[in-house]
Parts: sequence; C-alpha cells; structure tokens
Amino acid sequence: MTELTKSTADAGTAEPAAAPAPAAASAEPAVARVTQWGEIRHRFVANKLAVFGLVLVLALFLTAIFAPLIAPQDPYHQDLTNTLQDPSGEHLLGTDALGRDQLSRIIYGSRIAVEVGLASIFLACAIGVVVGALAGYFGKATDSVLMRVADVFFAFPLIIGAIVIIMAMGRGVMPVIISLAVFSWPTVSRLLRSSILSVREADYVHAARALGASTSRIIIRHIIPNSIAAVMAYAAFSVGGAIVAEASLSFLGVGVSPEVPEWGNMLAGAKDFLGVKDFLWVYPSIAIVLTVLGFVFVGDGLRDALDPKLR
Amino acid sequence: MRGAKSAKWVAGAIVVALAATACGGGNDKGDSAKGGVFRMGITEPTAIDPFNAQESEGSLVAHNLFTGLYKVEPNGKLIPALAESATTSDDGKTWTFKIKAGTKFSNGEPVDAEAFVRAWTRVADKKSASDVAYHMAGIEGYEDLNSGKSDKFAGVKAVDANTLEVKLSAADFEFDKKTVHTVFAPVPKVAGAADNKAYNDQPIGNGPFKMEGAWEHNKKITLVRNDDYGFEKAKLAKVEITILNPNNTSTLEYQGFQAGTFDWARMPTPQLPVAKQKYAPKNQWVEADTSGINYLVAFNQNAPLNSPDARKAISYAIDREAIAKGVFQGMQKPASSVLPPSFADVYQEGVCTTCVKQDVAKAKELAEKSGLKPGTVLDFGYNTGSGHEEWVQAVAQQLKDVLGLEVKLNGKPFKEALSEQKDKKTAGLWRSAWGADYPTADNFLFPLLATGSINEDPATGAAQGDNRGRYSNPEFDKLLDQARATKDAAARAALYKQAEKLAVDTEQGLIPLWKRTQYRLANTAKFDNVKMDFFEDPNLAEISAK
Amino acid sequence: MTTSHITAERPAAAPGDDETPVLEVRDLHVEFKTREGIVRAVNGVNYSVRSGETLAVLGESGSGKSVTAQAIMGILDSPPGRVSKGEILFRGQDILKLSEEERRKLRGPKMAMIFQDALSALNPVFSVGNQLGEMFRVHQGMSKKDATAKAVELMDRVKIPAAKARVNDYPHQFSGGMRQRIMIAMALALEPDLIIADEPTTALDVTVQAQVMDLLAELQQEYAMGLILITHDLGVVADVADKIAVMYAGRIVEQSPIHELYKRPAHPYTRGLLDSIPRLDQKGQELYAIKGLPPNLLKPPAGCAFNPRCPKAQDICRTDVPALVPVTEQDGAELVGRTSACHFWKEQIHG
Amino acid sequence: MGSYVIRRLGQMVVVLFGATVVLFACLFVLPGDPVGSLGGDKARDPAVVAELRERYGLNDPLPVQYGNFVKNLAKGDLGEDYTQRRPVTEILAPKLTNTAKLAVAAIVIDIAIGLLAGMIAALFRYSFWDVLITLLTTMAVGFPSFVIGLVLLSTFSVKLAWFPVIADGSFQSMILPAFTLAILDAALVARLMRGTMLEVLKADYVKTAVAKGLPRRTVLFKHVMRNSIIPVVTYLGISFGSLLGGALITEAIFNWDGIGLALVLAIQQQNNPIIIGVVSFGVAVFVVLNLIVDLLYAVLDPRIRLA
Repeated sequence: MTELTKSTADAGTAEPAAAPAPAAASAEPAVARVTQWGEIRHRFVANKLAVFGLVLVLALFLTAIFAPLIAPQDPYHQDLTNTLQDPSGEHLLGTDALGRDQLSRIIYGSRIAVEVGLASIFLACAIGVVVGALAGYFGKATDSVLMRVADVFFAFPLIIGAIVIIMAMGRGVMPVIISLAVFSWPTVSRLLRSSILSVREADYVHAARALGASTSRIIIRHIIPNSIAAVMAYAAFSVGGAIVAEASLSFLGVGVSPEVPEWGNMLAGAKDFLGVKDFLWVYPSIAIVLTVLGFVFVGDGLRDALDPKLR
Repeated sequence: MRGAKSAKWVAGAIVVALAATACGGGNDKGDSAKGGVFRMGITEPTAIDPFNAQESEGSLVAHNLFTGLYKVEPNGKLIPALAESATTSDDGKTWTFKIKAGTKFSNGEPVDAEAFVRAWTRVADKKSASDVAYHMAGIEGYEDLNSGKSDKFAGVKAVDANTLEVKLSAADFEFDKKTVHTVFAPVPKVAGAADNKAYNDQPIGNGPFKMEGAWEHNKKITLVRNDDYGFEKAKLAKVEITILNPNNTSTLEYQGFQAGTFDWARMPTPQLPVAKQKYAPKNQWVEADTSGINYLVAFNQNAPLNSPDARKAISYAIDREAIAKGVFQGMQKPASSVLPPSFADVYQEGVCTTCVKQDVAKAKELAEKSGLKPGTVLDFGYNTGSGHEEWVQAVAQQLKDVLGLEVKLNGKPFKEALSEQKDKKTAGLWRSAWGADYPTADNFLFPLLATGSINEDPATGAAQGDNRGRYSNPEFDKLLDQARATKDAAARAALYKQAEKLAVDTEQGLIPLWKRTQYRLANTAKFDNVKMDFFEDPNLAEISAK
Repeated sequence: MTTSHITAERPAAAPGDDETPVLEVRDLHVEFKTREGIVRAVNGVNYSVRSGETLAVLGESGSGKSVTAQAIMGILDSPPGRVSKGEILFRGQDILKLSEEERRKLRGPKMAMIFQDALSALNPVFSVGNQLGEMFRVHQGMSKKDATAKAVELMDRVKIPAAKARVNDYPHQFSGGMRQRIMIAMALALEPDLIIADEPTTALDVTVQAQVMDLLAELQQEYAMGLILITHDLGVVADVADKIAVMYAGRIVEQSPIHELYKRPAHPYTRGLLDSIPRLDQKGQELYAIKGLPPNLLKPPAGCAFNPRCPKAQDICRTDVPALVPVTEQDGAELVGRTSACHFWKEQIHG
Repeated sequence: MGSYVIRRLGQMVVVLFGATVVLFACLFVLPGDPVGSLGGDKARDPAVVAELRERYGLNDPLPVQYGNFVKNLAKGDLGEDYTQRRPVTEILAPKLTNTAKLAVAAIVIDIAIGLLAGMIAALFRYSFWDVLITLLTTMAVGFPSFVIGLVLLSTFSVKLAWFPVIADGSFQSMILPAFTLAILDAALVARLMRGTMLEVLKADYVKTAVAKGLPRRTVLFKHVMRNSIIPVVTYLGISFGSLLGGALITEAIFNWDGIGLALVLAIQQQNNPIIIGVVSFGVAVFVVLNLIVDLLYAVLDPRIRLA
C-alpha cells in the first residue's frame, strides 16, 4: 500500500517526468478548475465503485463515532473462564485469548483506525503543502534544500522509518500518527511542488501575471486551488494506506499498546492460533480490508472525477 | 542468564500453530554412524566459548565441549568430575581442589591446574568483557584483573599440576556449586585471548564431545564424540544442532520433531495441550519444574508499593490459578515461593502466603490499610516481543477489578525495559523471571533481594544489579551472610529458608507468579535415557541409541 | 493482386490502365458504436483515383474524410468503427471481401498512408532506420543490414541530409519537416500503387509545407502513383491536385476538377470555404467565416446537413437530403467530373 | 549523461547522509543503554558495560560516533553487533541473500502475472476477462500483506499442507512469501499495464504500424509492448528496491530469515548496529534503485534526456 503510493506518485528522485508516463498518474497535477466542483461531484456520483467506497467509509465513521452504543460489550472486559470461545449467540464473533468479546473489539478498533488514518494524513498534508508551497514559491536554493530534505524522508521505507521514530518516542497512538506523517509528507510536497511548477507555466497564470498580479496572489488565487485537488485525491487514497501501516506496526508489536482494541493488535494475538482458532484473524482482517477498499475507492473516484482523462 | 534471552517458556513473537503438518520424511540414516546421531534445534547462541557462553543454547554446546570441576544433576546434586576432592578452610575462604590426573584436551594438551588458572584469568580479564565473568567476583583479585589493574588472577593458583587453590574474598561454603557453570571450565593454551575468533567459533575442549568443523553461524553446529574423553565416554556418535530462526524457534522445533527431523523439541505455548495429548501416551513427553521463577518486581522504595501491605494487596488480588488455566491453558503452575521445588533442601511450598490463593477481601483490606486506594495509578511494565502481552493484560485486569487501581501497561523492548527498571524513580510493577545459574539458594536470594545487588550507580542512581525492586533489609542481608559462612549444609539451608520467609512472605519484597515449568518432546522411540538436565537441555553425554 | 512479393525492379511507371482506376470507393458507409448511440461518420461516399492522379479530399474535421481513408487502409478502430455498407475496389477488386491477412499484405506494397503528425505517427522508441527498414524486413524478408541500407537509400531519396549518419537517430531528434519526409519515405518504401496522405503538412511551418508538398508531388509523378490528399486547407491543394472532393458530415457535397472549383463552386459550403481563404486583393476587408459549428453526427440535422449554417437555406433544405447530381452549364452542357449535392446548385454556380 | 549521473550520485550521498543522521538521532535518544543488556531480564555486569561502551566508542558525543560510523561505512564496515561481537556485515550477508531471493521471486511473479493480466485486459477490453482482472486487481489493493500472508499460510500450509508452515529457505517454502509480496504489486502492475497499453493502443504510431502492413504480433509485441512496459519497468524497479530493503511483515509471518526479520528482531532487542545496518542498507538500495530506474527510463525511452 505504502509502496504503491510512494512509487506511483513519483518514480524518481529527480527530473525525468517529461515522458508520457501514465505511471505518474497521481503525480500529474489534476488541473481541475475550481469552478467545476459541480461537475466533479457529478462525475464522482456516477462512479459506482466510488459511491460504494463512500458508503464503506461512512459506515466506518459511524461505527467509530457510535462504538459505545453499537458494541455489545466492554472491549476490555476479560473473562478468563471463557477464553477462545468460538462464535456463538453470546459472542457473535467469539472471544480472544483473554475472553474478550471480539465483535466489541473490532467495533472499537475502528476508532483507532479512523483516528490514526485521518490524523496522520492530515498532518502529512499540512507539512507537505507548506514545504511544497515554499519550495515551489521560492524555487532555487530553497527548493533544492527542501527537496533534498524531502528526499531523505522519502528514502525511508514507511514502516521501517516509522518504527525508528516510534522507538525514539515510545509506543502509543500519538507516536504512530507522528511517525507515519513524518515519512508521508514528502509525497505531498513533491505533488504540490510539481503541480505548482507546471501550473506556474499555465496560460491563465501568465495571463494573471501579465495583468499585474503579484506572485503571492498568483500562488494563493490560482496555483494552490488548482494543486490542492491533486493533494485531496492523494489524501483520500492514502488514508487507507495509513490505516494499513498503523495496523502493520501494531501487528509487529510496535504500534499502540496491546490491550487497546485495535485491528493489528488483534491479528498479532490471533496468529498464535492460526489453523486452530481462525475466526480470531479472519474478522479483524475483513474489517481492515473493507476499510482500506473504502478509502481506495473513494480516492480513485476522486482522482478520476478531478481529472477524467486519467481514467 | 539462561532462559533469559530466549525467553523460552513462552514462545517468541511470531508463533504459528501447526495442524500436524508433517512435511517431508526425516533423515532416518541416523543410526548408520555407530552410536547414532541425535538431532535438535536451537537458536543462535551468543557464544559457545566458555568465556562468554551464557544462555541455555550456548551452555548446551559448552557443557558438552568442556568438563569442569563438577557436574550437576537435575535435582541440583553435585557430581565430582575433574575435582577428585575439595577441601575448604574453616573460614570458608580458601578452597583446594585436587584435579584428576592424566586427562587431555582434544588437541592433546593436558588438563591440569594450570588450565584452570589460564581459563579463569582469561575470563576475568578486562579486555574479555565477559558477560559471565561476574560469577567469579567472589574470588580474590577479581577486581584488579577485571578493572585492568592487573593481568594476573591473584586468588587462583596452581599449587602443582594437580592442585588448584582458590582464595575467596568472603566466606562461601557453596563455591564448589558455582563451578558447574561453564565459565569455570578449563581451556588449553591454544585458546589464547578471548577475542581469538578462531577459537570462539571452534573451541577445543576436554568434554564428551568435540566440534566437527567450526560453528556455522545461523546454520548449524555439529558435535562428534570425543573418543579420548577422560571420563565415561558418550554413546552418541554425533549431535547435529540446527540453528533456527529466533523468531519462532519452538514452532520450528515442534514441527521438526513431528516431521522426524529432530529428536528433541520445545513447543509453542498454544500447542502444549494438544502436544501433550498426542505425545504423553507415547512416553515422549518430558516435563519438569526447573530452577527458575516468574515473578513481579515490586518497586519497594517508591509509592504506591513502598509498603509490605501494598505489595501483599497486589499479590492477594491476583488469581494465579485462573490465569494459569485461562491464559496458559493449564500449562503454567502458580508459584508460592521464590526458591524452586528442584532445590529440595530449601524449597518451602506456600512460604508466600499471599500467593496461595486469590483473596479479594484481604487484598482490599490491605490496600485500604496501605493507602492503595481505588483509582491509584499503578505502572505495570513488561518487555515486548517475548509473548508476555497476553497474561500481563490479564493480571492488570484483575488488579483493576479487585482493587480498582488504574493500571497502566507499559510495554518496552528489552533494553529500554531494563533501563527503566534500573531507574531510581520507577514505581509500580514490572514482570520478570529468574533462572538459576547454579544450584544454590543464594543464586536466587542474593541477586534478587539483597541490598548488595542493588549496586546503585553513584552517578545516575540506576540499579546496576539484579535487585531492581530495591528490596533492602539489613536483617535479610545478615541472614544471607550467615548462611554463606555456615559450613553445615542443613544449618545453611535453614538460614536460607528463614531469609526467604522474611523477604518474600513477611515483607513481600517481590511477588512470585508461576513456577518455571518446562516441556520437551524426546524421541524415546530411537533413544534411551533421554532426560532434561539442570540447564533444561538434553543430557547428550548419557543418551544412547536403541 | 494479393501477392506480397513485389520486387524493387518493378517498372517505375505503373501499368497505367486508364480505364480501371487504382481505387474506387462506392457508396461507402462507416459507423461507430458509442455509448451515446451510433455515429454515422461516412454516409455513402463515392470517389475514385487513377494512377498518377491526385485526388484532394477536403473537409472540416469530423467530415468523414479521414475515416474514409482509414476504411480504405483497413485501419479503422474496430470496434467501435465498422464499414456498414459499400465497396472499396482496388484495381477492380473489392478489398472489403478479402481476409484480414490478405489485406495486411496490401498495406505497404500496394497502398500506404502518410499521417498528419509524424511525431506521434512514428514510434518514439525505435530509430527511424529501424522503422523504415521494417517495411523491407517484414514484407520482403530482407536482412537487418540490407534493410538499413535500403532505409538510408530512402532517406536520401526524400532529401534528408546526412542520411547515413542519421539513420540510427530517433524521431524526436528530427525537425518537423524532416520527420514528415521520413513518413513519406516510409510510405514510398515499397513503391505502392496508392498513397493516402492525411493532412501531411498541417503540422508544419508554412515554408516547410511547400517543400514537403513539392516533394510529394514530385515523387508521385516519378512513381506514377495514385494519391489521395486529405486536407482541410484549400490553399494547399491548388497546385498539386487534379480533382477535388468536398466532404461535409460524412457525405461528398461537391466534386470537381481542381481549377473549376476555385472559379465556380457549386455548393454553398465550398463557397464558404473559398471565401474564408485570406486574399491579398481583399486586404482590409473583414475575413469571411462560415458561421456555426459542424453538425453533431449523433443527431445530424434533417434534410441537408449543412442547412443550419447555410446562408441560402430554404424549407426544402430542412426536409429533403439533396442527392449528389451532375452539374451542367447553364445551357445543359456537361461539366466533366463535376457533381454537387445542393438543391440549389444551379443558383450557386450560375449566380 | 555522465554529469547527470555524477550529480545524482551527489544527491544520493546527501540523502544517505541525511537518512543516517535521522537514524542516529532517533537511536541516540533511546532510553536504553545499547550495550546494557543482552535482551534478557538480568542486568549486564557494569564492568562489561563500561568495557563495551569504551570499545565501541559509545561514550563519545553523538557527532563523533556518527563520524566514526561514516568513516567505517566508507570502508564497507558496519561495525560489530554488541551481542555476539561479530561484524554486522558478516551477520547480515546471508540474510541479505535470502531477502534478495525472495525479492527476485516476487518480481518474477509480478512480471509473469501482472504483465500477462494487464495485457489480456487491455487487448480484450470490456470482455469477461477484462472485467474479472479489473475487479481482482481493484480488490487486491485493499489486502494488506499481513492479511494475504495469514490467508495463504492458513489455507495452503496449515489446512492443505502443500507448503511448509515455516520457511526453511527452500524453494518450496519461498513460494507463499513470494506470492504474499507479489500479489499487491502484480495487481498494480496489471492495472498499470492495462492503462498504459490502452493508451498506447490508441497511439498514432500503432496505426502507422498497422498501416505498414505489419503482422498483428509484430504490432503488439514490438510496437505496443515496447512502449507499454516503460512505466511498468519503472514501477518494478522501485518496487524491487523496497523489497530488497526488507519485507518486514512477510518475512516475520513466514519466518523467512532475511534482513526484514533481522530488523524486527533487532528492534525487539534494540540491537543498534543491526538496526543501523539494515535501515542504512534499505535507504541506500532505495536511492540507488531510483537512480538505476531513471537511467533505465532514459534507455527505454530515447526521448528522455537526463540533464
């Protein structure tokens, strides 16, 4: 997932992007006129997969918000006399090694997923937009320095980089969010920068400049709105990736604390019982898959809606 | 040290269950070599050179490559090996060992008193930075040698070829028992200094087996019978030790055993009940409570656990039985003492009265008395990636349920965990375990509970010793000193028992949880006399093929 | 007709059977299936071209001129496009009835095509020598070395300087004009009987346009090929074409020998096209432009497709589709080769 | 080209420098003493700790430690690990071989399945196969590697017993982890290939090729393929880089003895030399692969000028 966004977003660390490479799909600035939101929405709604994705994402959000109302039991409640129970009327999805209700833990798990997914990508976008805008705006030395810094963080494989940061910060939700953002922002800033560079040469910007608009005005009025579309599509797409990364970290035992109901934690506990108590990993897996698909479909739909020629 | 790194009583991070997947036929030509080939798996040892062999894997190899002054039976009884006799001065400070004459290292060098002086000096040398050298700390001159002030071991002397004299800086009537540790093994001249990489990977020893080729790191170690062994020779022709991935060694061993590629195996904890059902009837199931303890470090000097009552409240609140059944599926046994049942002379079942049975009422009462009010924040640390995640959650929940404490689980990787435990400010609980290095009560009580084992670093205040709960009671320390200086074994045992009762029962300096119970599979269909030794390894030197 | 082994020694002058045109298109209909419905891109086109003759096909984009050409070459995107009706006679034989493999063997040795934008029509990742030589390797089984030699020869012939040195260069390394010469060389490679040039000069600078056009004309003369020159620019064809067919909305609206058309167009659409050419003698006047947009072929207007844009449209134009009829002098004398599809051609041509 | 490569190499050095600085900074702030324990419950003898800190220069200030690291790195020396005191390069070399084996296997699967599926989908657009492939590749994106790993392991190893449950380095045991790694990439390659190929099929030069009378296979396998694979090659190159950097999850699930698993264990044990070794290697490989891919791009597409 993470490899995907990274490498498709921008293949190289430098220039060769001139080729007609659909590979660079998500990197290519989706030059959508801001006035076309209606049309974009129309195209999005016409995309069945995207709508399906939206339904999944909304379901996830609702589950997260209303978890205490939906969950049949306290996700922390242990019942050592009823460990590893197969799914039954009492425990629809069974109980784990400490006798906790799996359905409740999956429901509560959506909270961490939403929290980490949204927060880390929001943070990444915030850093990325600022750095990208600065690099694109000032160009020259500033650009070189910022982009080299971006290269440094880009060069870390996401999970590995995140683990290093978490080692330094300690486990927990906040470290996970920060560590994921720290290695995700370069993609955003590259996206924005290349978008700015290409938009800067666009006719309407030349026109604005010819009419005497200042550079900052051009950036704020013309360049950012046109570049932000690409960032948004990336963001929607990447939330799914961030959720996978977060679950991966917990799966490896470096994410959130193990007693916290979280999908990666559940899988980490379940793998000891592979082939013996398969329901322990099957249901959390389904939750993750549906969540990721939801965000991917929304992201794809958004990208296509923003720039139909990329379909 | 053993058991620590591999934490083998609960399998490592990734344990994959097996549904009896016997894959491929095993290597059955074992019997072709005269005496048979015994095959087993271990994780990569830290070292097999006795100067730094430490955990169970390393000592398995070192014990079979080297024979020292004494051997030990699983019940802790000493058996003389190279030591034909030992005499102790009345003050307990001078030990004189008569070394059996005429035995040789496998390269022909004689095993004499000089070989011990050479070996021990090599170990204690500053440059060796041996992790196990501290076992020699009681010997005179250790300080100077270990700090680099001297290059001679003042307290160790070869009086003549067959007489070894050891001077201790304090009385110790159980020094002989310490020498069962491989760090006390003799080495030949070719060993050279500790950084002799060639010797590190292919030690030449005087044991029942010798290396066939060098240690192939992360692949295998092969031992062959030493036909010139100075004692009763081994019956096995060869021992093939496959080095497995540390991530799930027990699963691999179990799988290997089922497939017939290993003759000895550990099992992943979730598989134990099934494995027992399958192999116990075939008489291939080996089970023993060994010389170790799983316990909770309670930080004695910081609130909220800075009173015996508070620690007792915690101990009473834990339902060991329920966790043993629910989480460990009956494969762990609650402990009610620190000293293990394998030390028959000092074992006191139930000495920790709070450990015997969960008592909610008493727990609440004691908590109330000691100010451990509901809502009190209690840190509960553990090291991650070693399979502790599940049961610590169960303990934490019981403390929440019974005492209404706000338990904060704090999982950390090994090194961080250790550094946090050492910290002077750390409070609350920390999971821990201890395995004996040699069969003495002192090896539990002194490191875990003596004031001297806090060994505070004057600069940082960190506890450098193993008594990280910082239990400190002069009366206890005095009992230990007395015991060490008591020549009579029975009287000594009584003193140790008294000390344990004081520290563990009266003052609850730490909180015992479960015994160290070990399970193995042994291929009794092909081999006779397969047993688990004191170090939880197979008794290779005594096994014979059918 | 279907043999693929046509050697280079073949006489330069084609067996000029003047009675049989090299190519004759009869009542050709091409349609495209799209999500919105069926687009009838070509609706009954008839034209022919003889050896040594140049037919210019004129029309706006979307008029069906390129689709007709692709149908002839057999390179329609199919699906969604297909020939729904009609015949394409190559030297008298209906090639629509041939198998795909037989048609393939016609392409190259018998008929060839020059595309508008040589940059996109040449494969960017192969050298021009490779792409030129491919003709010889595939159709004549020539070795790689010989094929390259032939490629150099061809490049010389289309007057590319330092051909030998540049044979291994890639298309993007050539200028626009040079690239188009390479396209021409490629079309000429096997000396086909018919060349279809689809807007060969549109993408080029005006000065280069003339050079390329001249070269094309010169080579056509030399090899006595039939040439169909597709263009939207009346100015380009005046000097090279023998006759002209004007297309609008998938139909031919007027056919004429080249010079007569300029003098007396017989269709208001042609008139409009002629009026929109800038002329020196009308300097200062506002340039004429045909008002409106080309018709939507999904929903072509009833009657004459040109009626919504026609300044002279009458009621009949909005109901009846005008047939393509011979155009005569006022006295009824035949005007050879002239037809028009306008209800009011008489008024148009005779004022 | 030459100057381009030199400039890129320069940038690479900068990136590697930055990455190792970040890595050092993170490891340096860790509370644990890197030589403080061997990963067990017992404390290490303070004398040993002091000796080892001295030996490995851990008492030096961070910049000095970093300087020594860089100096040694230039000599291809990653130092000794603090447990066995063996050279890190010697420890990691066989594990790297294992990781490389897995990476190559995964890439081969990517190419075989991804390219083929993408081609079929593009050539038979809107057919049953196209719909099926599009559906599967769309779904595959939603399956994280640990889910795929668990599914494959439980199905093919535990239930069907076709493959060993735990990898022992044999070819047979490589199949499942290789597929686990490959499925997502294969799906992406297929999507990429389909998209690119549809694009290329519409290109004028393909029409030209047909108009030249080339047989269909020449048109497809020469003119279409050669242009379609360019982005795929780029993608696979980068992907290979990340695979070589260690597939932590997959190696952990299947117990594949590669550098990814070594890293997971090193993190548990805070074995800093190994962590530094693996992470630096991962970053270096990623950066180098990026350069190679860019050069390859220029070779595959003559229009690209590297400047």
